[in-house]
Amino acid sequence: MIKLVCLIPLFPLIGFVIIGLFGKNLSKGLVSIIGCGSVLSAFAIALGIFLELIGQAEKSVTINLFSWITAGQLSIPFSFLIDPLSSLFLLIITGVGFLIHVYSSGYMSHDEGFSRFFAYLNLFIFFMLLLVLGSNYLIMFVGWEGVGLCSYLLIGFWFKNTAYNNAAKKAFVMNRIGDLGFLLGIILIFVTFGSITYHDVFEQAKNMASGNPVLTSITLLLFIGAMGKSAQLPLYTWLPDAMAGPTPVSALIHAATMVTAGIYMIARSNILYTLSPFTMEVVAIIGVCTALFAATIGLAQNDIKKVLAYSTVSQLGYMFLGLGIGAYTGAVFHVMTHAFFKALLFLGAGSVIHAMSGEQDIRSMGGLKKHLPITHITFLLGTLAIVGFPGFSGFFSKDEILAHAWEHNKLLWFLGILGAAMTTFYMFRLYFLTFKGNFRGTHDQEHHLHESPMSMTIPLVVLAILSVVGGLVGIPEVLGGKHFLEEFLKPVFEDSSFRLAHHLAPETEYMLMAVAITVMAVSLYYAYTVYVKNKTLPAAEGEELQPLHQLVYKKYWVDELYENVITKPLNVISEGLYKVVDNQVDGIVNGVGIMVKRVSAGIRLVQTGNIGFYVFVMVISIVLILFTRLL
Amino acid sequence: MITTYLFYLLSFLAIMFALMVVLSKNPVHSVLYLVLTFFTIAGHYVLLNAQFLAAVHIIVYAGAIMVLFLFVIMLLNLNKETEPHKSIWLKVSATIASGLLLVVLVGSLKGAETIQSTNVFDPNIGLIQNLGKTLFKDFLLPFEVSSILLLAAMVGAVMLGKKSIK
Amino acid sequence: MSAIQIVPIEWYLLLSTVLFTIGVLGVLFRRNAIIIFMSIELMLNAVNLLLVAFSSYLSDSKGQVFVFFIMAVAAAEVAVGLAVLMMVYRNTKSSDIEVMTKLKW
Amino acid sequence: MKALILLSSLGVIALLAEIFSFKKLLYPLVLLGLIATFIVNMFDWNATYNVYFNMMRYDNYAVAFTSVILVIAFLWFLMSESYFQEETSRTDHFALILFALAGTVIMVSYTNMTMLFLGIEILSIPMYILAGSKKDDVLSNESAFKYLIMGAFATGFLLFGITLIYGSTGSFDLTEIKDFVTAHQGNIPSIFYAGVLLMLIGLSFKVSAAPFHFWAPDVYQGAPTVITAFMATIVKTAAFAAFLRLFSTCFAEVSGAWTHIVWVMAAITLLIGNITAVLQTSTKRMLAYSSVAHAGYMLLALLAGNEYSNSAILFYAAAYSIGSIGTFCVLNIVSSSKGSDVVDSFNGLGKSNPLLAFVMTVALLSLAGIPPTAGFFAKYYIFTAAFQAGYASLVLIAILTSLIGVYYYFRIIIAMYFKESVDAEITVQANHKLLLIVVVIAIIALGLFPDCLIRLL
Amino acid sequence: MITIALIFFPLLAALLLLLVKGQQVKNIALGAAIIEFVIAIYALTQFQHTANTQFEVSYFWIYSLGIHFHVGMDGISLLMVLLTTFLVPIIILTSSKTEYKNPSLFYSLILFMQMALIGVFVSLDGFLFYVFWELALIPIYFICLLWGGENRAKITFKFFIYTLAGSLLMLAGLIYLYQHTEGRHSFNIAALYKAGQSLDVIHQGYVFWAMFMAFAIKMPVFPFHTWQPDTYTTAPTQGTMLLSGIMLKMGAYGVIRWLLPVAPLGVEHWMNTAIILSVIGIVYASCIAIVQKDFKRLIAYSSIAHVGLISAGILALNVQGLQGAMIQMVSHGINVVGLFFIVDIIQKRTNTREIASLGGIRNVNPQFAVLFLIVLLGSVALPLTNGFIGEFLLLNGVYQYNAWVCAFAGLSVILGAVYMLRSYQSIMLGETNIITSSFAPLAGSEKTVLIILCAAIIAFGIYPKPLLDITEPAVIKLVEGIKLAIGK
Repeated sequence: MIKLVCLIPLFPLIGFVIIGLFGKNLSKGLVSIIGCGSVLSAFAIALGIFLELIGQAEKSVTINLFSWITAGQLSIPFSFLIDPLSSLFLLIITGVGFLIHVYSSGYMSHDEGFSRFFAYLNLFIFFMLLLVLGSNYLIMFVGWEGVGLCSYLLIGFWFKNTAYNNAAKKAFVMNRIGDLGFLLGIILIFVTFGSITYHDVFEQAKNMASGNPVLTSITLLLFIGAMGKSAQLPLYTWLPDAMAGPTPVSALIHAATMVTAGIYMIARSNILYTLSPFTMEVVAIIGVCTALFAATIGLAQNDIKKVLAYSTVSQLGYMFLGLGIGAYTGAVFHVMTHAFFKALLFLGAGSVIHAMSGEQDIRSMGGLKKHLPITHITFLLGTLAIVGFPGFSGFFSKDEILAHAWEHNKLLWFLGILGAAMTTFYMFRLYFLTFKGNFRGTHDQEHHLHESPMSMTIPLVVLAILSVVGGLVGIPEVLGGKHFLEEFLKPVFEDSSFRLAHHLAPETEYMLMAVAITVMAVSLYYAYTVYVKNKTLPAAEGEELQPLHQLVYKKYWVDELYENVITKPLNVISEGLYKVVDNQVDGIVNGVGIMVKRVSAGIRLVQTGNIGFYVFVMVISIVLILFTRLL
Repeated sequence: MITTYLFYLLSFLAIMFALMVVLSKNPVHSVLYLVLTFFTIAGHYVLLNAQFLAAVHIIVYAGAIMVLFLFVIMLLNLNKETEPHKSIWLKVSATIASGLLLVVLVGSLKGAETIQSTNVFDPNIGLIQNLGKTLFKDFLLPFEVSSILLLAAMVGAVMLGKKSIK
Repeated sequence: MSAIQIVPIEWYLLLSTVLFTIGVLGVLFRRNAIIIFMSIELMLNAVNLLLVAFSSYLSDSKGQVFVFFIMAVAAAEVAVGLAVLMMVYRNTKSSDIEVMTKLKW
Repeated sequence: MKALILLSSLGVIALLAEIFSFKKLLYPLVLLGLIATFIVNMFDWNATYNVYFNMMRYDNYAVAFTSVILVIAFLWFLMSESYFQEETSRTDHFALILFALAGTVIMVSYTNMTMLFLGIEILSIPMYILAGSKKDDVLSNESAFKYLIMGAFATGFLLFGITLIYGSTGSFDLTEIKDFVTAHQGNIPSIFYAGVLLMLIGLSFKVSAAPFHFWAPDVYQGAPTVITAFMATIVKTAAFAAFLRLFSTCFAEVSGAWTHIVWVMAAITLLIGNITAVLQTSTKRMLAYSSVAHAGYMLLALLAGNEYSNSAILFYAAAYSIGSIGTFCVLNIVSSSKGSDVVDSFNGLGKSNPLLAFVMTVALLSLAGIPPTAGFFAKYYIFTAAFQAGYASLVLIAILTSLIGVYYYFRIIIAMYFKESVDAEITVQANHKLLLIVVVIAIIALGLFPDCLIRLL
Repeated sequence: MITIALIFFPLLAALLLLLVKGQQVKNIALGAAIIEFVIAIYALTQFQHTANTQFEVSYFWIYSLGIHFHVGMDGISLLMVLLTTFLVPIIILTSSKTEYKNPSLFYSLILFMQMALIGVFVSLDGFLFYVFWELALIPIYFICLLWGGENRAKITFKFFIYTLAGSLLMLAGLIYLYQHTEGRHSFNIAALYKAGQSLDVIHQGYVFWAMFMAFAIKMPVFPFHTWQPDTYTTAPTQGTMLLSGIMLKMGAYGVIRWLLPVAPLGVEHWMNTAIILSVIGIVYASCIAIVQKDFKRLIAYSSIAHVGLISAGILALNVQGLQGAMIQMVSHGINVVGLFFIVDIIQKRTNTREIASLGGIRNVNPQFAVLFLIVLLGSVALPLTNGFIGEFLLLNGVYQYNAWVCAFAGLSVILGAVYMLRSYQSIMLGETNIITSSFAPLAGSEKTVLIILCAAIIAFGIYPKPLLDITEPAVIKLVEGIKLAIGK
């Protein structure tokens, strides 16, 4: 089965090629069949491999395709690595990806760019699979930039709209900033270890002293890449804008899969990170800050997708917090659960928007629960999952991270809890405002309301189930479960895990859970009182807000800040370089020519045409020449 | 003894007349002074035992060339009035320039005593016989070649001199 | 009895140098083409004188023979020169060198 | 020797043509005569012999230069047929040119100051005359006049120099002088050095090296174009041959006395020649300045004074002359049809007459020294020679100035191909076509296979 | 023998072309170029992947100066030859929709140029190299002068003089080396290497600058670049392609073949300055590219940025850098030709290159949009395009020289994305306007060219090994040689 691994990325690629080349001529039905089919078959193989991997003792298999780049001692094979981590991600990507494909076939059915959309989606899946399958950093980088490209294409899917295009461009450029860091990191890895294949690198890294500066710089550089891709402070601003793309895209790329690439990368190179505590601290702090920061912004947003976007950012923050404190399994676990419930939430939102015929502002929604029953139920489940309602998937993953946080540093834990509280608040705010109360939209919108077609609801249901039960793979021992995921991922993290052992007294764990639950309950109740009891509505546009609220509502003016601190100055500088410096440099060049002309204009006047003068000059020069004899 | 004085006298006259050539306002006078200069130079030739050369000198220069000059001046009817003059500054600078030239020339010519004549003094080398020998033996080719020169000059002078038919 | 046995050669050098310089002075000093020609003749004669002096100082007749050639050339140059001068005069009605400054720069 | 005799008798025949009235035949006759002379001259190859008591020596140097000059002369005749159409004095023109050529033969083969002097004069006097051969053209008169006065003036210095050298060495014969120098190393009388310098001055006037170049632009511009071409090519070649022959043989051992002066002269010549040419409007005058500049390059070879020098000068002279012949031919055709020789009269030549434009381009590229033309190799070879002799800084100056050279040569190319003009076709006679094609082939061939020429010396 | 054929076949074709008149000219030229390419491919098949120089031919040319007609190819040369022979037919093909006046001259100049370029890449004799080097300048000068855009006379002339100035310095350097060849002076490359390496640091420094100036101007490296944007902008499309696609490589190739081994100590001594200049050039040009209004000009500046990275990589003196440079030269050649062709296509249809005044072309011609996008991705070095391989290796090489310099150079990764996407967006995306609404579909030939280029871009991005293998042995040998000479 594992031998077939190269088929996994191949199927989506083929799908992309077929749809991309002949999509125009194919019927929508056929397109969606090819699109979904390719991913489904990939999923099938992935599942097979996954099971095989559980079965067999050999946990990491490398499949060599061909030698890609060679230059001197640098030789980079194009080869795949199958191990628990990658196979898990394969499952998430292909699985969630498939569901979203199905969903899209309904969601996009009226769009003229239908086939193009599927082509892009398949291409994305291809690159994403490449990212996780690669057996060395450069292949990962290939996927890394590839998915960046796809997100660029998909954000700007409706390319006639300039705002969307700008969002796409912003996403690409910001990712590039991170990518540069990543690339430098890779090069440094090569310079240090003479190879960039995971296996060789980690084998050598193991024997290095902890806190080795080279490792620190490597990990920091890699982390910069992760910041860009996974929208961490300060490179997060592209993600909310990325919501410009069609909702399935937001679900797949900007929630479930692509944005978690950063986590994958760090988890993959966990040993390097474990050996550079400083970086770990940085990661943890950035993570928690992002979590809080994004959450606060989320509190005041009114665009249904924006809220989800910020919640994504903050959830990613949690994951990085997890990584930063060495809870690799927890982070990966959260990636998985998050993939389920966030995808679910986005798709639900999509279904809502679909029903609202494009309206995204929650202030003009409400009372949709009776119109969209399935969407409502699934969305509710998703919300419960994300806020970490006991028993739901989110609960377990988040709890694991927080537990490690407590052990690592109480402050981090407290901040985490704080974030969780806010998450609960804004998620329920969103839920209440959308589904509870009565409808606030225009009349014909209301008239037009309808539940989405099967192709969209089925994925919702499936995802809902997953987000409910998804946590069961990682029930901590204290709750009498055996942490299946931890077992499964052990081989990947073993080198790190014995370095940061994790022992927490059961009672502390119970205490932490209790605290988490109570906090969640309290803020849930608060949200309920505010938005259901008192039926308060968010302020309409242009209405005066109190400063704090305004600050949050305006997202701390970060975009404006960047605009004024980076973009504008860059343009000004470039303008200056072009208008001033370049002209000066050129001026020097031309100056030489002009000077020659000037001199020429001067010298030619010596040729007066007067014999007397000529003879005179001749005599003078003769005098000078003979004078040399007297010296 | 006499010869020494003669040398000084002739030299003095030569320089005087030469200067007069340059300085005299009237072209005709210049010509005449030049003739006189040539005579003094001929005198020097005689002193140097170059009698034949002296004769030729008189004939060619005073006889032919100077007449030619005079002829032309008359033809063009040049005289004191028509004579153009340079501005005083130019004249001054000209004088200074040639003064400098004189200085550097003299300066770079000192030390001629180092020349040692190899062969013993022979008073007869200036005689027509010796000259003839040299001219028609060693210098036959130049002699012949100079005929081309004169021919060319003649042809050219004629060509330029004659009015072009229009 | 030749002067060269009494008068040192330097004097002749000096004399002809002076004459030569006077010729140069003439060329610089005057504007009338004919006078300039004459000054050039003067220069040539200075050279001649020196040649003769050398030749008898070295008791070598080559020097005097060379004078012949100089004379020939001088004659030729004068002939041509005056012809040119006539031609110029025909067109410009002047023998002043400073009218001939059309070709310049 | 044979060449000398043939040429001078050819001149005499030309004069007889007037009397026995076979003027019509004269032109072909002269061409044949030149060819004959060339062949005869070739018989002297490797047959080094002295004539008439070491007045001249027919060594390969002489033969090579004579041949080059004869070839150029042949081309020159092809180009300037029209010049010999004028009724009244065509035979005189023929005679004078042929005498001048005889003079050049003397200048490249002399071994005696007398011959040098006579050779120079035999070459110069016809030039004085021919420069003024457009009798009614004031400019032509002026150029003749300037040439004459200044030439005579320079001759004075040359003679003074010869005299001083005679005085100090007691001989006019180069070999004897050389022996004297070798014999009296250390106690050479100072007047000898003075003589050397004065001769240097006289000769650098003839090759129009700054600061004795003033006559060149005016004379070149004023003279009839064909005569300018003659001066720029043949006269210069001969003058340099003479210059080199003198200074590389008998003054080589006192090079300490003159190299630094020549160094300065070369530098000034390069700079003045090239820089002044930049802003010229009259093409003819521009070419005059450029020829001054080229003299500067050749001075480099003279200065180098090593085994390269002879062949360098030979090759450079040949390359430069052929290029100039081509340029002047085109210039002559264009200016006679447009009635002006300003650069703008070349406008649109690329369209109106591609052949002319092409030849002009190749010739100019050669003058500018762009590969693969002869001009490039000539420059390159000279640079190598100078570099070898350790004049790196001078080479650098030469390189930079040649860049300026490119600038003004390309003004014409740009005018031909870039600027538009409205006037009609220019017709080119057959012999001119022939000449131009020969020129192009020669330039390219010499550029690609320079060995055939430089291995002669 | 095959080398001789490579050099002289285009010359022959060029001369024949002058005789042909009328419509056939294009096809004949194209045919000739393709045949040339076939010859090159044949050479590739005969080529053994070793460091040795192969297909070597040497005749006496100018015996008395020890100048030979000595040509041959090692991997480095061969790759350059392949690039040239691959691009020239494409360049000719790009002109199929353009009607130039006096086409026979135009195409024969192109082929003549090809001859000179190949000569530059294969000559193993200093003098020969110089002759070809200059020879390449003449046709391109006339191409630009005769068929260029407005104000061409001034601009092309400046270009000519400027590059000539550099070349003359190189000539001085060559002569200087020639003087130091031992025994009977010779221009043979080996002799020159020996001579150069026998010099001390100071003199090698002189040689370095004399030569480097020539190459720096040709490439061009900041601050010797000011001729380039104007020239690229004003030249006819094919001229620009020749200049940027191939001629620019002459500079880089020159550094590799004629600078590094000749003056290793000089290079080592001055590499800091040179690399800093190159790297400044990268960011400088990228920044300027951001604010360009004219798309062609923008590409010109981007080309400066790319070439800056190439020269930095070369001067870093390690295998990765040099290999990167080699591969990047190929990719840059392909990409930049593609980009300029795209400009040409746009300009032909809309009569403008003003980025701002275009827009929405994608709506009208999605096919074109896709092809454009691929070329663009190639030039912003997205993985799995040819651009990435080169850029990665180059950065790798520069990093080994100095991490911070590398990081600074890496900014081009970001800035490149900025200016390229910006221009793509405002040219292709958004709503159509009056100018673009009637954007004619691609003609067959245009499609062919773009598809070939895109295929190459992706193919070499996915499987660059064949190219790398050609040059690797030679490069390794070169680097070791230099390291030896430097004494590390």
